Amino acid sequence: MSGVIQLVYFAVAVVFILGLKAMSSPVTARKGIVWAGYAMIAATLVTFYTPGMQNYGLMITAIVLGGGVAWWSGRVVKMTDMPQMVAIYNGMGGGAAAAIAALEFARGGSHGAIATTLAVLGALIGSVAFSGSCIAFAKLQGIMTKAWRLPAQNMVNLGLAALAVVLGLVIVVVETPPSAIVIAFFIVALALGAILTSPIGGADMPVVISLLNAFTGLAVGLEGYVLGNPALIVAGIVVGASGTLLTQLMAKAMNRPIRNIIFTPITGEAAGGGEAIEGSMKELSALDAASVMRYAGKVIIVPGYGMAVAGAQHKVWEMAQLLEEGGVEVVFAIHPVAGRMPGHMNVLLAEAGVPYDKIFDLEEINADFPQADVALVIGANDVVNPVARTDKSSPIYGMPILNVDMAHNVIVVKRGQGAGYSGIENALFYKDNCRMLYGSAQQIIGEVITHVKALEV
Amino acid sequence: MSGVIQLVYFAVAVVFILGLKAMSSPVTARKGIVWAGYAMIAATLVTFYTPGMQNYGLMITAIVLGGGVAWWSGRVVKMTDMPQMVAIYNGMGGGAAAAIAALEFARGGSHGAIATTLAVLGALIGSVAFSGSCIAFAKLQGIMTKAWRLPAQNMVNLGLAALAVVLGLVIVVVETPPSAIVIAFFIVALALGAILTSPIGGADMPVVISLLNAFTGLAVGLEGYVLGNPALIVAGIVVGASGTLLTQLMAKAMNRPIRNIIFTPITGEAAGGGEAIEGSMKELSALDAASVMRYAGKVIIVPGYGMAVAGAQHKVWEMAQLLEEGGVEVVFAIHPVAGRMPGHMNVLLAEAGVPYDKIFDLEEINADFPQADVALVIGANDVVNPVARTDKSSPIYGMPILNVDMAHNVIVVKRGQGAGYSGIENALFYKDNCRMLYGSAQQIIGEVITHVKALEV
Amino acid sequence: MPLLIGVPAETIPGERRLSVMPDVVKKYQGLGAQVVIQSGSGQSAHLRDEMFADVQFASSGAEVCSTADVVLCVQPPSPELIAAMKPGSVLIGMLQPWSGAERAQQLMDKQITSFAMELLPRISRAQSMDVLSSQGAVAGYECALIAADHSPKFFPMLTYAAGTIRPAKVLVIGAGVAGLQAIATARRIGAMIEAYDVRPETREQIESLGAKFVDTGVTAAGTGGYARELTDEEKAKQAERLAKAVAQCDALITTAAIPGKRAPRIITADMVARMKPGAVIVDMAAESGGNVEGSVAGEKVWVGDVLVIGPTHIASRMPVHASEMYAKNLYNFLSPFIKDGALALDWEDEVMAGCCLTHAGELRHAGVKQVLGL
Amino acid sequence: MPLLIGVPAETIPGERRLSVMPDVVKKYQGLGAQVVIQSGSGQSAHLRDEMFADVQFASSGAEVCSTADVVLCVQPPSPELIAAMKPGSVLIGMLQPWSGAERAQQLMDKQITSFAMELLPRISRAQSMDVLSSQGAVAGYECALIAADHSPKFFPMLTYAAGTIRPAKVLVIGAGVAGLQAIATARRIGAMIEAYDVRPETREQIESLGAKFVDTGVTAAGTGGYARELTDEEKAKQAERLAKAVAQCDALITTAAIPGKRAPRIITADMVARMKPGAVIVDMAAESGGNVEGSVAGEKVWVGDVLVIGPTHIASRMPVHASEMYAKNLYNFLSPFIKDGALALDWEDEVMAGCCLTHAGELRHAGVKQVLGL
Amino acid sequence: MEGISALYIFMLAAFTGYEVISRVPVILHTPLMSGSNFVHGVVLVGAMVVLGHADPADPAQLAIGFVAVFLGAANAAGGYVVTERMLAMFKRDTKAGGAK
Amino acid sequence: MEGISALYIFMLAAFTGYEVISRVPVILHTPLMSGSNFVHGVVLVGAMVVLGHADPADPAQLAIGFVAVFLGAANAAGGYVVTERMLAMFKRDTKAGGAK
Ligand SMILES: NC(=O)c1ccc[n+]([C@@H]2O[C@H](COP(=O)([O-])OP(=O)(O)OC[C@H]3O[C@@H](n4cnc5c(N)ncnc54)[C@H](OP(=O)(O)O)[C@@H]3O)[C@@H](O)[C@H]2O)c1
Ligand SMILES: NC(=O)c1ccc[n+]([C@@H]2O[C@H](COP(=O)([O-])OP(=O)(O)OC[C@H]3O[C@@H](n4cnc5c(N)ncnc54)[C@H](OP(=O)(O)O)[C@@H]3O)[C@@H](O)[C@H]2O)c1
Ligand SMILES: NC(=O)c1ccc[n+]([C@@H]2O[C@H](COP(=O)([O-])OP(=O)(O)OC[C@H]3O[C@@H](n4cnc5c(N)ncnc54)[C@H](O)[C@@H]3O)[C@@H](O)[C@H]2O)c1
Ligand SMILES: NC(=O)c1ccc[n+]([C@@H]2O[C@H](COP(=O)([O-])OP(=O)(O)OC[C@H]3O[C@@H](n4cnc5c(N)ncnc54)[C@H](O)[C@@H]3O)[C@@H](O)[C@H]2O)c1
Repeated sequence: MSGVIQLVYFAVAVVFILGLKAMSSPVTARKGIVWAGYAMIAATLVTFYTPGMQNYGLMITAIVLGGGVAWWSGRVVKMTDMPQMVAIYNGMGGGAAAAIAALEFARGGSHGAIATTLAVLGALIGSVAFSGSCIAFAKLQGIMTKAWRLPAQNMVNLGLAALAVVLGLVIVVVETPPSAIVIAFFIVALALGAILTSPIGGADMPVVISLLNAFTGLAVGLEGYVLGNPALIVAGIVVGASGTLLTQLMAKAMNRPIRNIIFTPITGEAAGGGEAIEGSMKELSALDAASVMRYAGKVIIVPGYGMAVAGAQHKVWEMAQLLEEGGVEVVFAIHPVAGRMPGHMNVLLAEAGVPYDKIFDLEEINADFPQADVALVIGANDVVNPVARTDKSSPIYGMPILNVDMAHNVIVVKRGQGAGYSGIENALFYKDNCRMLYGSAQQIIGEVITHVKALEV
Repeated sequence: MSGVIQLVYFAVAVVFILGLKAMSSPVTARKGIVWAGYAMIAATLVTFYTPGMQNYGLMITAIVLGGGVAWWSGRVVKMTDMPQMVAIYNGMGGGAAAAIAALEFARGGSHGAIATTLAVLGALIGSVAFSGSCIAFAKLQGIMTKAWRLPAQNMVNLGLAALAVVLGLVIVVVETPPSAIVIAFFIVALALGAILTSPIGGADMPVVISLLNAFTGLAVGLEGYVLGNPALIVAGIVVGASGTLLTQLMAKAMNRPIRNIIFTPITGEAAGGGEAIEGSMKELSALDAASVMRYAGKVIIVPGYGMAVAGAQHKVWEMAQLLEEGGVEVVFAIHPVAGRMPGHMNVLLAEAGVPYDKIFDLEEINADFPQADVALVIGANDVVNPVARTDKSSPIYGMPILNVDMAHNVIVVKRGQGAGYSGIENALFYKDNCRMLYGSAQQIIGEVITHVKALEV
Repeated sequence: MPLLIGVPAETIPGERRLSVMPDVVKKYQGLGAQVVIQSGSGQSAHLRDEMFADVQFASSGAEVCSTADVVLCVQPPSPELIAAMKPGSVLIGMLQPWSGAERAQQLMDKQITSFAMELLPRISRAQSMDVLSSQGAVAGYECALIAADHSPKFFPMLTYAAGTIRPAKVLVIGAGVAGLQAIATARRIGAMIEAYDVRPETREQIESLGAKFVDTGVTAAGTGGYARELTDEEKAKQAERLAKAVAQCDALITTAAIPGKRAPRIITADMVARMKPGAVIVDMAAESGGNVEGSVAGEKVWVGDVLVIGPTHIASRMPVHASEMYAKNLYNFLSPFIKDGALALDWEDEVMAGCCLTHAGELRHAGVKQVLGL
Repeated sequence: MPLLIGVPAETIPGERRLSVMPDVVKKYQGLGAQVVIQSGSGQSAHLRDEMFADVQFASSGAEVCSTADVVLCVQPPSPELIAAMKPGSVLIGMLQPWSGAERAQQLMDKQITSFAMELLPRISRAQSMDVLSSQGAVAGYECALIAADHSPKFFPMLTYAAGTIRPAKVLVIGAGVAGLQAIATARRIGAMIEAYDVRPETREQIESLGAKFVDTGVTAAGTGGYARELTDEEKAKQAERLAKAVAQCDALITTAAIPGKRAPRIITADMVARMKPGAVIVDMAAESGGNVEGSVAGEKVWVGDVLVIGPTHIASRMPVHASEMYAKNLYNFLSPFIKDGALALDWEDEVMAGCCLTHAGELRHAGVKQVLGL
Repeated sequence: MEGISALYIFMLAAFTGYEVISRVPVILHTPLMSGSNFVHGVVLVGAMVVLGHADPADPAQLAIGFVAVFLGAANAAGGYVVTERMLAMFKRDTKAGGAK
Repeated sequence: MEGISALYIFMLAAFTGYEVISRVPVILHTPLMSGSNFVHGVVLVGAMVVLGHADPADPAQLAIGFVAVFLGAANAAGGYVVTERMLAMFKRDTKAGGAK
């Protein structure tokens, strides 16, 4: 490799790192991807000048075809289908890494034990990422609707993994392994990825995709070593490491330990974790709540008796002010009978210093909920229970309620499964656009505040 | 180098990084230095097993002597003298790096142009760090009391630097440079460091030491390359980078752009920046204020009319609660005539929700100030002006004041140089234990809150 | 002929509220009803006749009652007015059902369909009609102001040039709607509040307003949000623990009432005697017998150096807003039954049926029937 | 013989304060002085004779005055009491210096050294003796309570089951000590406050309490923290801009006074007429002529549908704390001159000299001399 | 490449990757995942190199190489487009809202 | 060591160093400076190696080597002691107070 190419690769690696760093803040995220994009183009272009290259026609065809199809599909797909697209592109990266290893094996040429070991490792991981991502894509795309599970799932997984290792060892040890062995190795690796991923439910998919993404990064890094290309190493390993951390963060944000996601099958209640969750209460983290509100246009806060119990009014107002500083419109909606006495919420909001012109009553505000990005319900329950509109047999039937369920997103702050004054279940909590933010209001709003602040540059 | 030694070095590098990471949070800082200490011992021990080593007697003597003297001096020195000790130990590291280069030059042996260039660079930087640190030490230790400055300081600096570069080039280019050249090179480099540092005032010293520290790190990293020792490279460069960032952070926290510190001489008002500051108002940052209070045992908050003007009462109480959660005792002291009407502060603190049992009046609290780690004065002025005790001619003479000046640290929040109701200067602001935290109370206390939160794990 | 809603002036001295407000009248008219108002009846609530648009004015209450299909009132109308009412017509208001056997008899005799708003079932849907809640809120706020105004001390803490005044201690007994409002108001002014109620769930409610709960270990949760009466033993225990809190407070506000019964005697003369000189008591229950021994309804009496105030017509101290709330409550109650300008009572409706006192010559409410012995 | 400090009962009806408190008496005793109190004089401030330890009791005010070296009072003593005082003795209290030519003459004639606390120089050191500030704070608080209590509306915003009540608008004119306290108190209760003062620096002070400043473009900063009188032109401009604010408010509290002069007439009858029905005015300056046209000191008058209250002896509505503050102010004033149980006046002292009304048969205060024409 | 250098590069890259994104708001989880997905699209470079060095006479090698480049290019191009579209929502004027 | 690997190591180490301490409270500025001062005390290892390979017959070489090791050891030992003492103040029970 010539010095110039090396230096370009080096610069590309640096830009990738800076790009990823930029992408981890909402303020700079877009710049980050654009930088990385230019770097990628630069890397591709200089590669054509690598000494001793052949097969340019084929190469350009492959690039145009692969890149074109991906570009087009990425452009036309609906926003809601993005996750599966990420999955499939990621799988392709894994596949590419595996293919690189395959070609190296095919070309023979000894790299030494260490390099071959890493090549095999990369091939294994890349293959798993490839087939796993394909399954993830199929599930999210609705092609594969049922969670599919073998009778002795974990035994099969273990067996396949062991087999892959054995075959891999053979490839490392034997000078020129027979292609049957190599082919068998890839088949086993692909199968392993598919079988590992199939039983996982739709709701856990984002975490799994993130994990597979980290896998691909690792595979790319390993193949980079084999090819003696530090840019690949750095980009791959950086993604591998950041992807691993990201996977942990995502799992934490969803309150699902990674272990549970991947090994759920072992506990026996595998199928359709995602589907089962539908129609149940969905939790979100304080960080999530902060992000959603920070990037909303309008937030309506609905305080209830729980805010009074928690004495959270000062924190709530502080949060509202922070959001307003960030350009979000925040207003308060007081239900006629929120709390336990007439004017209960007024007293508390006044104590916290909320100006009167930010406080609206039911009649004034109910029409605004459909325009609100977020309705934040803080310790209110009965007064936002849609049952009052629909269920004649309910004790609260006929009471006017705040139509928070019509907001784009509803976030409900409460401590747990506690019912309101009237003691009945709340249908709101099971709605699709509703997320629960569990915790005593004072403390959890404090956390939201911290995160909102962290979202500022 | 044998594989085991390599691996130990690798592990050492990892532990150093983890140690530094740990040291950047108050909670884990101590663990960090202890880890790094063990790693250092391991690195030293395995080095004895480096193949082909000689001169063990001398080596051990040097280690015992150097280590022993440093250990002993580090143990006995007063806490207040720590900064100069950091300076001198840092200088020794730089000196060591320079000496390594010198020995490599002395031994001849070609390393190739790149390596030699880096060796020369390391030698230059190391030498500057060495002599610069010695000067810093001398100044802080009081050995060198006057800021000392050449007539055409910047011309001399420039000339010396150019000379060093030329000599360095000769060393790189000439196969075996005559020792005179090498010696001249070192002399020039050392002189440069000394002359660069001498005009800098005492108050700016911490920033300069931090910069020299980063220099040493860089020098060590460069020599690591020459020696082909990645552990040295990694440790050195990590310190170089983190030290550079740290220097920036420190300069920012002290509100002194680095440029101003190092090139102050050029503007002509060099000498004794530190001394001149004495007896004047000293500023501190919100982050500093947060740290001082977060690690205090007892904080007394003294609100005044400025808090009312800023409407900062909610923020102040929020900060107080945060500190209390961290185990700090926080109380409020209300001066009889704080504000502009009887009970002005009471109304505001009640509005913010401060419980009555945290509020004390002058008679109840004045005796407690000497036991307080921090007195935080928020927009109060006349009521904490010690002139009222001492200066018969003052319009506020005879008015009882809150004895905030008797607290260990006093932090005064105000917007600028504005006087209080009585329109007179406040002697408190010039006291040694007093620091000004400039900004409108609402906004600046908000910043303090952010930092206090960041100090939690 | 459209439904005619009549509003006679209130006759009881000291009563300043009115059962309609101009915008509520407009809403009735929107439903197709007509309204007749006794001329000048809004004066005490700062309403002038010309503020009511498209309304008939009558010169006397009797004239209103004799023409209206539905009569709205605040306090029970005088026997003369009831006598003037059309047989079969409807009367809605706070009819004091528990203490008016003669009135009930007269209503039955005249075949009047009467709704006593005090009997309203306390279900969620009916909250917007709940006059006890709305007027209780007014009363609680007013009682706190009365206490602050009559106290010889500052309620809030106040540091001034020559010293510091510690905040007053206010004790609130009974944390229903009125009690909670009193707590909130006194706390706003700056006092330190302790409060007590026999219903244990009030502890959380009291604390949610930043006050302290006085724990006496006695519980008296009743049904439907009302409290039950306590046994003598419980009363003694309660009294003992309370006595301490009473002795320490600067102002005492009692709001404990049990509907249909004499108010419980919670504060004895002995407890009053042990209070600080200059302490103030506001006994909101004075009218129904008083929570405080020695309180006299409608008067301020000095018991030793303690001022005992037994305010009456408390909500009338704030006639504008009290009337506004009351009028809206009545509107929310009545409006579902006005269809196309005609009255269509729905006896299936649990709320309407629940607060019916008399209908078609019968006393409809079982509880009242029992108490009045009719 | 030690210094004897005498405290006669206040004679003016409605005055409930006292010029000493038990703990202040103890402090005087600590300085070596003795105290004689007219028996029963503390009753109106809830002080019983037995609360004062080691004190001599006299059966009449005259007895107190005839024996005491220093007489402490709240309001100016009656001519009879002055007549009873020892020649050369000292009198300290709120002597209403600007409006008592006869009293001043009598004091001069009797060679009494009198200190009128109203004349206290407003320097930092003297703040702890400033009775205008301490009593002003009480008055401001009380006026806000009076306004809230008399308003037919809620002060705070209140959302209840059938609707929402918007917060009341309160306008405070004059943002001195009393005005600021009224602002703070009314705001605590929940009203929305606008306030106005001619001194421009009050804008920041008003805003520091969460209220809004009414900007009229007229400025009248005087010397020493007092306001100067306005020209007619200025008054007109002020009036015009104010009229709008007045017409919108639910309660109006006026506190603008100019020491030694008739209070400025800020609110005209016309402005009152344009106020909302049910609005309440509390004119704190009623006694010195009234900021409001039509206000009558000591009375509540209905002007149209607006209630105009002209409270007097406002601080006496809170006798315990008002007395406590007042007594401490006097103590802080007097105590530096009590050395070893004897009086040692220091005529060099700017504060003491500044508030001396008469001494050795002379009228000492130049401003008062001019006003009274003595 | 020397083994120990590679080890150091692995280690430091891992640290860098970990630290660089250690504080990321939930709202960015998906875009960041997508962005890093794009970054490992640099595998395209590796694929190009191996295809470039594949034996033009061996169709198997060419096929594998072709697949490798195809997949790598798809990873890079698709990863970019998708990430860019996601992040376009962060322009302050458009309402983000749907963070999920 | 291959040049390009070293370059990567330099770059990644710099990133790592920068990111690892990117959020440090002021109160830790001095201890952290002192701690990183200790870390570059690893120069001792380099000094030992050069002294170990110095010509035992050349006193100049030995002298320079001796100085190098001496200084390196002092850097390491002194850096440790001072840092450890500073950080000892962060035990929660002792009052820190004097941050500056
Ligand atoms: N306004 C009046 O005059 C009045 C009078 C009497 C009755 N009511 C009735 O009271 C009800 C008022 O409705 P509402 O929505 O305000 O309250 P609600 O229906 O009583 O619900 C309160 C909710 O707050 C949550 N909560 C309690 N403590 C909390 C804390 N510390 N932090 C966070 N959440 C907490 C509880 O859930 P968790 O336990 O899971 O946290 C509960 O679900 C209505 O049914 C109304 O009819 C009103
Ligand atoms: N209590 C009473 O009854 C009463 C009545 C009348 C007069 N006074 C007099 O008022 C004075 C009260 O003393 P004090 O110490 O409370 O106040 P002060 O002496 O008036 O000082 C207030 C300080 O607050 C600062 N400040 C103003 N706005 C600020 C903001 N937004 N953020 C932060 N700082 C701000 C000002 O400095 P910057 O401009 O630099 O920010 C000023 O130095 C005494 O002299 C007293 O005699 C009291
Ligand atoms: N279902 C609804 O939506 C609805 C509507 C309005 C009120 N309520 C509930 O009803 C409760 C009571 O309402 P109310 O204000 O009309 O009550 P109330 O007037 O009947 O009684 C006042 C309070 O005094 C208390 N009390 C009675 N005897 C006592 C004693 N001996 N000692 C101490 N306290 C005593 C009662 O517990 C009650 O809290 C309210 O707090 C509310 O929770 C519910
Ligand atoms: N030096 C000190 O320490 C000290 C002590 C006490 C008071 N003060 C200052 O003195 C100021 C005035 O004290 P006060 O309460 O005794 O004042 P005051 O009783 O003399 O007057 C009351 C207020 O009415 C205002 N006013 C007068 N004419 C007016 C008009 N035509 N329209 C509107 N407003 C009018 C005045 O400006 C004043 O604010 C206080 O605000 C305080 O700042 C200073």
